[in-house]
Amino acid sequence: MTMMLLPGERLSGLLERLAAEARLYGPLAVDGTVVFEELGCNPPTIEPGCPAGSLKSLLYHQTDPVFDFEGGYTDIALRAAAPPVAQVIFGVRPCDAVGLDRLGRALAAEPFADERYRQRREMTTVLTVACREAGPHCFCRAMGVSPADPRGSDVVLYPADGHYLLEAVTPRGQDVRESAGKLLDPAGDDAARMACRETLVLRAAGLARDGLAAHLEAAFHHPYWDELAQRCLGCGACTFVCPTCYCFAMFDIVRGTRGRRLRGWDSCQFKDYSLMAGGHNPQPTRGSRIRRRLLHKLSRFPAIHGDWACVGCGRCGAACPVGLHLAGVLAELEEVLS
Amino acid sequence: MPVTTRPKLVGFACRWCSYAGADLAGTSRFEYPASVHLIRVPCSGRVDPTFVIRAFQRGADGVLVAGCHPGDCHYASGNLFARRRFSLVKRFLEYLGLEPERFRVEWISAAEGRRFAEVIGEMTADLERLGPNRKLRESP
Amino acid sequence: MTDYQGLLRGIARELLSSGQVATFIGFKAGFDPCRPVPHFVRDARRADTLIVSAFCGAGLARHVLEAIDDGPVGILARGCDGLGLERLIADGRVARERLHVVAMACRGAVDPDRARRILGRVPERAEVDDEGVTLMAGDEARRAPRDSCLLERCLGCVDPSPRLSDTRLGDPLTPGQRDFGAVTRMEALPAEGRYAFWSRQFRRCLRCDACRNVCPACSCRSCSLDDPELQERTTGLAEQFGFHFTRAYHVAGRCVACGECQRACPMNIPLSLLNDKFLKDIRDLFGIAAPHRPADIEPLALYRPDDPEGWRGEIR
Amino acid sequence: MNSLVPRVATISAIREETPDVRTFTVQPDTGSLSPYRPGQCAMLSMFGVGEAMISITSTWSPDTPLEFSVKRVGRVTTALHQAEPGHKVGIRGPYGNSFPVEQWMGQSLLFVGGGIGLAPLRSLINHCLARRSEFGRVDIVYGARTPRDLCFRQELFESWPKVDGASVQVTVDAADADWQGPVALVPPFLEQLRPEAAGTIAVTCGPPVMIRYTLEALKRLGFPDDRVFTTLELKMQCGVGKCGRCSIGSKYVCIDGPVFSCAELRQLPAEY
Repeated sequence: MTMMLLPGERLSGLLERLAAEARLYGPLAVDGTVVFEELGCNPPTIEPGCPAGSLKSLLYHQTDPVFDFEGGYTDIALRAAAPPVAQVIFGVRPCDAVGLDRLGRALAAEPFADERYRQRREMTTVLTVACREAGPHCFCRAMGVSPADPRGSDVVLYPADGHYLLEAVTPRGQDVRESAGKLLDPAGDDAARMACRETLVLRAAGLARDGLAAHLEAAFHHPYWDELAQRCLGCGACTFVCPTCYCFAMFDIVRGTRGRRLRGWDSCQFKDYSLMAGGHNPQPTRGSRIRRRLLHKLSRFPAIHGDWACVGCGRCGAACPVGLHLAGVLAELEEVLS
Repeated sequence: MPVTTRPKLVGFACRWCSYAGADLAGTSRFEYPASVHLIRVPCSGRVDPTFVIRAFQRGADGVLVAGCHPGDCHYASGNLFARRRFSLVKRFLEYLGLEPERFRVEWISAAEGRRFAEVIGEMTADLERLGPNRKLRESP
Repeated sequence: MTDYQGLLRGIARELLSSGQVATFIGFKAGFDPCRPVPHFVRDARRADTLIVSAFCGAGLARHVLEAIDDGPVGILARGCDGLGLERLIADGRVARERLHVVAMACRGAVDPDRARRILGRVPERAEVDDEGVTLMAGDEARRAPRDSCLLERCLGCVDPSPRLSDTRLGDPLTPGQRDFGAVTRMEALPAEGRYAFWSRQFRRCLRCDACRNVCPACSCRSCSLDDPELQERTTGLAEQFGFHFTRAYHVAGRCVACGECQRACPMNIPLSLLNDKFLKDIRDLFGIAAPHRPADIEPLALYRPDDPEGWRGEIR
Repeated sequence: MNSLVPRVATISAIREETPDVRTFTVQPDTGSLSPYRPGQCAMLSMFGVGEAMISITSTWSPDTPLEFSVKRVGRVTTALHQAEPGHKVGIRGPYGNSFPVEQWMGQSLLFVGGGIGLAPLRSLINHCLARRSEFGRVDIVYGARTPRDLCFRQELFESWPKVDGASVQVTVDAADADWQGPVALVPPFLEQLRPEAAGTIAVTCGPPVMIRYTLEALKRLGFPDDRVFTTLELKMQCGVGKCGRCSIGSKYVCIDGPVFSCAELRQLPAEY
């Protein structure tokens, strides 16, 4: 598709147009922490690497109503949750956009597609800003994601000095390009895109992906998992910041005769995640839970859905209170198993 | 048309002193606003600070914790622990941004029916002036 | 500069090989050079994997619970770890005689994110002294003031050397007094400003429980925050306020001001600012100055007949 | 329609099986559940409490009411036990795979149940007995902790034994004063009975420990892994393969199970 050029000073004009049509979100520094927020008239904060929270928080909400109910024991009425509204997200990183693809493979898989996620995905336009510089935790290339990856994006903007190269990837992206109209100039070359494609991702170096799944499955009984577990605190930080983790819990809240059932993020690292009412827990130790998480991401999800459930954003490493970086664990595994 | 609403005041009253004080206010026919929803507790020391939070979350405009005067606790020391606890909680709620008038702790004995009526009257007037509480309150 | 790392390795080796401890807890190099990770050594021959560096920022006290069932534990402790251990001992989670504390005088740990911003690249080495910090990567070195690149929790630290100690690394540093400047500044804001501030912070809470799981005062075997009846799992602003109130209140009077909760928070919510408010009020109202020794005094588990009524008069 | 939204149904009857197991007859208020097969499950909701995956214990026919046998263990099942006829519940399903009955034509069948584990087997047993002529012998071995804990007594002691070419053996772990029958744990009891392995399909369901030892016993009796079936149960929140809880390796119990052959189980990691 043809590339267009967006001069830097016209970015705010583009954002204004987008905000007129839908709710506009983007990365915003809130007291120094970059999170996805409604932008309003604030300029987005685009820093190397990705925001602290992942894009999933806008499409797969932390808690999301499924339906409301009202009545008593012998008389109850259900009302499905209100449909989602249109949203535009600017300043997404390629890894996060690819993450949407992975989320979609799991949540929107037939025959029991999660309508809530699918509707929201359909109502969302994703404007990605490709990376000219990797963040301190990035290891996307190790997971087969490029700093200029267009998957999951509607529009990709490749940053250059003083301007962006704009590429519409999907029909919805074309609409954005058309509505931008005169804000865009014809582009002379695609040097910015080429530069992004070549961005150096230091942390990805030396991480082998070939045979990873078999390698991990072979390590199922290795004591390494328990060693790792001693350090792990059993919190859910890694899973909640992960753009591809999608485990959820369902829970009811009641206020008098009304109630609501919600779906909310859950973490496989929590001790009661798989604890059954009778007391049986198939994942009884932290070691087994860490192993489960890694195997799911790198062996089982690929077996079912055809690609890694990891896009190499490195947030797990940034978020972990004790510095357990997924790439670090992979490197360490390589070492202990050889 | 503006809707005028009476403030919702949730009161936790110790059964030995303050709840009896409220009874006395009633039997003595002291007038006080009907804004208060009184919850009888065994002792002011029984009031977990999360009760207070829960009341605000579920729509209270103000919360009152009332117990026996220090030294008069039926359980000897319950209100003395409560005094330390709510000294901190009161300040902490304000630290989170709640207006000082919305949360009060009062010692009201079984003989102080008039005092009970006064406290409810004062608080209700304060809450009417402040208007409905939105802070800490869950959206419907 | 004293070679703490060499000394520590020697001590750990000796403790392990003599059988005095079954596990030694310290740090080892992480995947990221500026993020060492907690490390459990069980074999004296592995003692040289222990490291000591200016990037050793994570608290270690809580990790004792993972190893204490396997036998006595030796642990590298800085001031914050020392207080955390005292907390665990006072709470009956760990017996003093099962711990061998290697007490290290600590001048603060470097925050890898702040250091990276200052240096413009991932720092590889750093040295901390009383005047400032030297950040290094490759052949590049840069001096920076302490408060620009230490962990937030280290900037407020007034108790750099553990009082609990079996072996010392370096002479103890003199404890200071906390001034709670940030709390005072927050108190000076109008109510609306405070509410807006905390709303902004709590809105991004992920409810990952890192703050709880890392806290040496939050070691209950079953926690009310896990009980769906006591703590609903909705994440509306009201429920987030409730969650953070409950967490902070549950450690009020028991908090050792180690600041681990804030360091652990993946969304950088200034949780210490909540804990510090309780600590400051406990000092102002009850005259118990932080950091107090957990074994000596539990401010909310006692009372005096003449305690002040903290809700009267000017409360700031 | 969102697959997580249940349809409203009414509990029309409740039968007490044992002190902690009740059988609930559930009638959807609008329409009916699509034809379900033996082994399938459905998600039952108690509004305000939560949901639990429960195996369907009735056998589908246009006029057989839908039944669930539920043991009181957790929050949802306790709420169910407190319900009375007329109570509204939510239901979604049927979910999961089913027993591959079509492949068992002409074979003899051996059912080994323990405690509430008879609930999914009951659906299968009644299904097979209704097509009695298509199978060889039908042997049912069932055990519970005490005589009071035996479920489906009417079928166990009256209807099933009367079927031609069917046998029912019942054991308890601990007898009471009135118990005349055998006292033994199910796996050793099964081995004593020495069922014929040749030409027989074995199906077992019960508590995890019982299943484990029963599978071992069946192996010793000469049953090949691909002719032994069981149904698994893990914690579930969605029932449709999304919430992640019931995964074992790359299988989800809710959509790929709950029925697995022993041969399939051996391929899975030990995560159940």
